[in-house]
Amino acid sequence: MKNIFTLFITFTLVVSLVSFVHAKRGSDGQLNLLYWQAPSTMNPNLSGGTKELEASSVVIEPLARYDEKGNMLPWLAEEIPTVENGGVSKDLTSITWKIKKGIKWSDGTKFTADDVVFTYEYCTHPDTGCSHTNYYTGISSVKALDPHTVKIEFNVAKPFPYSAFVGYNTPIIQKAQFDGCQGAKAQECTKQNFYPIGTGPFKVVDFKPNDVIVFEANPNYRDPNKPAFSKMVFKGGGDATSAARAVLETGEMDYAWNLQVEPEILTKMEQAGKGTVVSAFGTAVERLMVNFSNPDSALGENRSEYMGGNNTRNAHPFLSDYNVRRALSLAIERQILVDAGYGQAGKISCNVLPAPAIYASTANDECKTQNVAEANRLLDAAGWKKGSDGIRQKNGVRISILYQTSTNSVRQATQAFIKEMWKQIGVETELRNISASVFFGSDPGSPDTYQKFYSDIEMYTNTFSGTDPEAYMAGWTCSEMPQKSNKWAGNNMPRWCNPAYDALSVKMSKTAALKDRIKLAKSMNDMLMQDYAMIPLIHRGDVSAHSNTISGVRMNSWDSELWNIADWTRK
Amino acid sequence: MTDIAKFEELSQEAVSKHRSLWGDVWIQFRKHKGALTGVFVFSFITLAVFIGPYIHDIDPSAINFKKRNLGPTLSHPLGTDNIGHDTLAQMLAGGQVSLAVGFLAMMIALILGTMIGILAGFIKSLDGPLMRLTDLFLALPILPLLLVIILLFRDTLRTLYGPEAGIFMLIVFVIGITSWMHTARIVRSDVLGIKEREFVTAAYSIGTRKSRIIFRHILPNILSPIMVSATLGIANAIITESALSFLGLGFPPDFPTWGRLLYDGANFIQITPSRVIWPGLFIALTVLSVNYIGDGLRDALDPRLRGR
Amino acid sequence: MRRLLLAIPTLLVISFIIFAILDLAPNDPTGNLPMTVPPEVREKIRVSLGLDQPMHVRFGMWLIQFFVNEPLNILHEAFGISIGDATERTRILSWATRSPVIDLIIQRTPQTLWVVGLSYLFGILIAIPIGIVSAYKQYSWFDQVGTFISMVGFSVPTFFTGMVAIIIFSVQLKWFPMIYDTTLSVDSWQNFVTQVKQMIMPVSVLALYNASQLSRFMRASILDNLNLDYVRTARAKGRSERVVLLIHVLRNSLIPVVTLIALGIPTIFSGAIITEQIFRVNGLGQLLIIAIEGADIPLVQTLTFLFAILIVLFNLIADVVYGILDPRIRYD
Amino acid sequence: MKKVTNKSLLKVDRLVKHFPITKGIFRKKVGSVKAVDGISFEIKERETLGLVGESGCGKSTTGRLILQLLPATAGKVFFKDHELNSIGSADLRKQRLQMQMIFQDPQDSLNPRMTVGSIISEPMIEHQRLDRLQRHERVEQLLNSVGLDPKVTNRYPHEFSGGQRQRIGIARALALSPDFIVCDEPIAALDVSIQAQVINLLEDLQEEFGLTYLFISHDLSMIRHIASRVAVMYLGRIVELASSQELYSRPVHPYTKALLSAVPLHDPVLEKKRKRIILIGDVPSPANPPSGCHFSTRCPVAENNCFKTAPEWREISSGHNVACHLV
Amino acid sequence: MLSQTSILKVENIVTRFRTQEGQVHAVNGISFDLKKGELLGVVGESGSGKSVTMMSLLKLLPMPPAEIVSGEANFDGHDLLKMDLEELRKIRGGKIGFIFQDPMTSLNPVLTIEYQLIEPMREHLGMNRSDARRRAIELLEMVGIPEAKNRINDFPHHFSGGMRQRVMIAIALACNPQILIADEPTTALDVTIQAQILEIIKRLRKELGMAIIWITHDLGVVAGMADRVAVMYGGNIVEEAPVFELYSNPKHPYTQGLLKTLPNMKGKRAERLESINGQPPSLHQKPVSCSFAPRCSKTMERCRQENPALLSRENNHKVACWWNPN
Repeated sequence: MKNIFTLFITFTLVVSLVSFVHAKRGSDGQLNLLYWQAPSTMNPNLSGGTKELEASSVVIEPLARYDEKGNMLPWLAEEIPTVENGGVSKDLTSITWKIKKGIKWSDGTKFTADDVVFTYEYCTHPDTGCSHTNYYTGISSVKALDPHTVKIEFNVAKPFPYSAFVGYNTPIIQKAQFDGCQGAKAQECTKQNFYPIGTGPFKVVDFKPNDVIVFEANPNYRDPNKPAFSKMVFKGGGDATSAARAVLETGEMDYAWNLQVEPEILTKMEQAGKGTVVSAFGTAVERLMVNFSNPDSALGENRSEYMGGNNTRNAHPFLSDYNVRRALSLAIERQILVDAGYGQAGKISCNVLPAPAIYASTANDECKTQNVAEANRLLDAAGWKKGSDGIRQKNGVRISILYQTSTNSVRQATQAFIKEMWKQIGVETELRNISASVFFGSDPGSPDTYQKFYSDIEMYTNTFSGTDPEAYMAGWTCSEMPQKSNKWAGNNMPRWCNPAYDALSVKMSKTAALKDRIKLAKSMNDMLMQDYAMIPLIHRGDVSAHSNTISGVRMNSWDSELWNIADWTRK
Repeated sequence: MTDIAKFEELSQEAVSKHRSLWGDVWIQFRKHKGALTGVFVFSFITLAVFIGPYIHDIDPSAINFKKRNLGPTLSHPLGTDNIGHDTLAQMLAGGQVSLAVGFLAMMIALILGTMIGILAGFIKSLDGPLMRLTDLFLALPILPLLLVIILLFRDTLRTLYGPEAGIFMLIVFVIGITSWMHTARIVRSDVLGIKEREFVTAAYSIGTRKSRIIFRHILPNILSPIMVSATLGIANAIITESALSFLGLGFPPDFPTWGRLLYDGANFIQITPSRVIWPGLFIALTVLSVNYIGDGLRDALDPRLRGR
Repeated sequence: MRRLLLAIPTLLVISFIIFAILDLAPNDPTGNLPMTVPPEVREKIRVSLGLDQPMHVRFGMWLIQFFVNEPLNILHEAFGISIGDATERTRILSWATRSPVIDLIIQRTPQTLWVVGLSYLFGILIAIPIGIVSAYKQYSWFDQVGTFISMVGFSVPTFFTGMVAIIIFSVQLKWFPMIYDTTLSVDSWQNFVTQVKQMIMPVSVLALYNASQLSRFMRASILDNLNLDYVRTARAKGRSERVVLLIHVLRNSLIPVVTLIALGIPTIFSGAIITEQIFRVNGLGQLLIIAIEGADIPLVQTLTFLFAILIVLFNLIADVVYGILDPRIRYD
Repeated sequence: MKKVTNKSLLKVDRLVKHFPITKGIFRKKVGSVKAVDGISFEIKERETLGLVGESGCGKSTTGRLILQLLPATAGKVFFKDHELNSIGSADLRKQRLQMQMIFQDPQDSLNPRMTVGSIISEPMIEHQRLDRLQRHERVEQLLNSVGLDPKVTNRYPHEFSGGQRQRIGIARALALSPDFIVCDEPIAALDVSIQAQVINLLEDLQEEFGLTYLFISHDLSMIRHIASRVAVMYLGRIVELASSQELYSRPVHPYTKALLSAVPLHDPVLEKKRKRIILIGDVPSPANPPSGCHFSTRCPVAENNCFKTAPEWREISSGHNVACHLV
Repeated sequence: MLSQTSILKVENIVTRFRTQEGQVHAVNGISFDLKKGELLGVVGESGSGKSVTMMSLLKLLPMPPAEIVSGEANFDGHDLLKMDLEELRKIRGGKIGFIFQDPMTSLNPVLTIEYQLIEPMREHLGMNRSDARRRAIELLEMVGIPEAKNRINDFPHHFSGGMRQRVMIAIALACNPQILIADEPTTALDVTIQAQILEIIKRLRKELGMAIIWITHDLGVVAGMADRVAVMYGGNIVEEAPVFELYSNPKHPYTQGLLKTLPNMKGKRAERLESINGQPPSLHQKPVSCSFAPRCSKTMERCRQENPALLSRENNHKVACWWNPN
């Protein structure tokens, strides 16, 4: 684990450098941010949407953050607790955070361990409706040992104990302000939800839900010279393209977030010379899920149901053949997909776990280059022969794929390209798109959810928050298979079941050493990839743009993009 | 009758000798240059859209990654889009859908509106309830409900009839069901007027059945406002469909309509302007020509301008 | 009176229809949460929003909140008159923002009124003279051009004109900002100029659209009157053409037009959803569309119902206006 | 000469038609327009009864009430031996075969969207089972008898002049060979030079087919010419009824007198000599008719009693009935 | 009583309506003169061109489609037809008053009676509002509207048809015009009301002494009113004579036929009405022949080839007919 944290020095260096250049708080005037999806509240606990998390991150802060490389940095804490420095107990059942001295809330009162405890109580109160309770799972208690020490105890050993109060999902709110807003009352504390008092570089002056937020520099911010801007306007509304235009072409805005725009448009806009497109890669991978169960509608209730053992009773007619799965992957030219739909915001990926870099495997790079000949050879060898219509078949089974995804123009383009590519190896594809709210809606009554998986192939992006892949990788264990009995809750969409993989997962949950965890995660990834349980396509990044007059932007995919806004300056 | 009215009538007589009434309307209609141009443009667009694909036979859904964002070339007269669709082929395919949406939605609105208008105007006891219903529909905020209805039924219909037919039916239905009210009102007031005309009393006096009175005497005489409503209905439906596409609630992205193409192309206005110009131009031209046709029809059917 | 009383059941039916449709819709307030939020958490959020109650209970609650609690609150806040305990009253809360829906609406109203209202006003101011002149000079070049422009005005979707306007005036010419600043308060000349500048594009795009419809109607209305007998009487009295047109004809022609204008006023409040979206004038229209996208049912419900009230109300007002303008009609 | 028999064809008994005026939230009835206020008369076979009166006096309503085109508020209409108010709609349809109507406005009474042929054959389609050819023959025959070229069947009404259109209307009324025709101001909309043509046609047809007419008109001179008996209406009531000759030479009711004196004569010599009775004021609204005698407010000779009680309907000499206190 | 100086002399007015398919020859060269204080009756059926002629004088026709092709109209030493609109406005309502046929539509429904009545006075006499109002009340009393003071603020719809026509007369007479043109002013009214209006006009004529052109289709109406009568047919004056002469000795076959078709109010009932056969003329052909020829019982070859001019015969009797029994 040491390895991650060796970069602390770099961080401090950067911070001091920046503060050297600009010596005065508020000397750079106004900063204009454009989030085309406007925040609806400033209390991330009650929303959980990325836009709200981003907006609130400039006001309320966690104990530790991730930097743009995925390294953990102590933020309100003195240091990152580890087993080595005694912050984490040997049995991995507790963690003790030391809070920096002298941190003040923007109202001038002192930030104490009680606030941290309160934050925990607030979010875990069953009636609050907090969106981030999952970051507190496994915690049995949070205690303030003294005003600057917080101890978190877990029910079971937690090899990776850094989920609560780390990253922008679980920032700390002021007890004095939110007292009385726990539980059912949380809904009605509009003033608190819109104007939270924080420790961050800015404080909220005016909040108009779904429209605009006006911030001012926090007078009690711990670094007297920061932030460089006295005022910040956080504007919402519109669409991504025009947001990009406002930064890159007209220069009206300094920063625009989440520019899911066709790459050539961004390139063209960037030529105007007013701004720069920046991107950062987290763990998001656009991938094809392969259905190992038979989705034939004739099966009625048993459609896409895993039926025990090797699933031979309900195996997919052709996707259960390894050669077919591999051929499908080989036939895809991923670079085209990147160029057409993602540009800067995409990279070819052959792994479901491409990041943080330390976890990225290189064992599956076969997929980086398209190899139609090899794919055809594989299929021929496996006995899938082209019929008169050019579609391969064996024993009366045609390779005809129903390929579903959510409705989204880039996804539909990707679908179209892949359909063309598969045509070259004699595979017929029917495309289907389902509106995102239904597809991802998890409604057990709907046949179109991604969990029901009533198709042969489905495509979406999955990701995990933070930097630790343990829970993410555990999603493909046998018990995670969505099926009738668990009302289709579960992450193992392919219905891929491998006891060896399950064993690795259990092992990882008991391993604390980073080196070993990396090894385990990589081999789990390779296991999935080499059996083609899913076919990774693109490692997706976040794209934003900032004005060329702004410096200090360090695009971050592991935490808020505005994580270091205190360091932003105008040239 | 004043003298002048008499002259106007006389002047009409010469025109209309030995011609049927619609022939007469046509004569009048021909005078309206805008309307005539409208008919020409509209027929041209309709023909182009339905015959065009046989001449320009590129599959609109075919993609060619190597030929993306092209300007006009010989094989792609309107260029290609960012994933290599042929813009002309998409325009033609999209036009078929847009026109079909416009036409069918108009038909629904028209049939509904005419039916309700006739019933309300003709049967006194139904007048109150039906007009309240019309008021109610007028008072319902249409766009929000439209959005909600689409969200609501999109997936049911999609599973029943497939993604394209399902959403097509839904959009046609939704536009139709939310735009019949004006037709109903106009038809009702016309029916109320016609009902008092002596030829209807005459029909009663010879013992004509009510259903025949409606179909033989009333319906043919309210055709003119219905025709005008029809043209406006087509225009309205095409615009509404494009607005729905703009709000992301129209057809799925891989299903071209002019509205959808315009919406998708909008972002590319500076790279491939043809993706914006053509759909925009064709929506505008269609709506414009249809509106002009409506205008011409209104003039041609205006009882003040021609003898009845 | 009769119509006023009839409006009440109409509104109740409308409110129920709106409620029922929204309830049937597969709206999930947690649908927009990131996929990392697990289902149990989603369920908890739903419960905390009261979604576990049966529909009729929620409808009843909403009715009480809308018709009793909110008006009392407004009374309390605006005039300091309190009836009952203001803190005990439950208010209609938006799911996405957890703030009272009415507050959101009040907050959004000014910019909508300014932009959409002004465009409506300008639309009227442009349309009436154009309508008059093109009717008076029917089939003249002015009429032909006017007809063509107004046809183009409502044949071209506003999202298209809006976008083209941005490309030309913001990106190329850099005359006007493409982002509407709702926080700008007009307290100095300079701010006033800024305000005017940022309003020009949305207002003119909408005004063009409004004007084109209205001018067609105005023209038709003038034409309806132009050849009537009383106009000939006025001419026979020796009145000048200007007087004939502006006093005799216009007075009569304006009756249906003013009624139409009154009927159109609710559309000011419902905002121009598309135009607001394009220019980021985050008004009521944008509020509605965001609420729909975010499945913020209470907000959608309240907004649509408010629009319905306005529509019904202005229908009544239009009747009254008609009665005032036209001496032939008197209501008891 | 007309062969008027003494057999009664149609009898109207205290016929009343009130159109309700409603007001308020629940459409409460607050009053009524008393269009026809209790009139009785009979029409004999093959005669022409003239019904005269000024606009709004209820004469057209009377015509429509007789043909059951409007439901009567009270009173009865007997046609031959049938009481028309109470028979079912199927029977009524049968009776319609024998009762027809000619309308005032030759332009308005013909459906502009139908050809002359289909207009005239419509009653046949409704009531008779004739095939196309038979119908066509009958249409041509009818056109012939009203003096139109039988070849015009495919033309539309607007291609004809007013007089010709009225002939088409007459042909339609004749299509089912009725016994009784209500002529509702059939010449009011026609040019002077055409009026005589139509009147002559109507007289010829009466002769030829043995028709009975109720001739409604405000044209006193034309009524004098065509009617054998004349009823004068004022504000929903018949004030005087007598044979044409009697009425025009010896009018009794003050209103009849005033009405007759108001008609300008097309002879300047007579016109210059003659003294007119000029009535004062307008006809009162039928929604609010004066109490007592309806004519009392304008009557130059009204007495106290006239304002209080409605005069009785009396026969002052054989076939001459009048409703006036002062006779 | 009648002076012999003419106040209006009209020469050869030709008015056409330009329609899509050719022209309608509405008025084909009409000439007449009007003496001071005289009442000229103009009789004709609809489409005979009587209204169009009078409206052509003051250009009150919708132009287009109407078009005054030629003609002269001398009034007060000026040619009305050569005046521009500004000059003409001073005549309209000031020196020449107009009454129209339909009192229900001829008044502006949304303006008060007062406003509509004082308009011409303010326009032509430059009166202030209160003077004009006073005069307006006088005028209303003059035309026999009871309680004029109260009713002046009413709107037209408060008035019955007869009352509205009285208002129209008051408007036309507001500026003491030299000529009053009454275009079928009693056609839309009931006979008893018509009788009232006729009495008023007779009285006012005596009091005010203006010349009147009375357009009507009713031969009866002018018989008792007019000094001279002109009969129009197909856009021409076919006969013109002093009233007694015309009725007792009609010379044109049309006038003769017309008088015969009318049923009598007095005397014996005619067994059968005489009628003029045929239909009214179509006005689409150029008036190169006599337009009555197709219906005329006296038609000669010449009638179909030449349109006869209006020529004087004995007793101030003018006739446009080739047939001359003398």
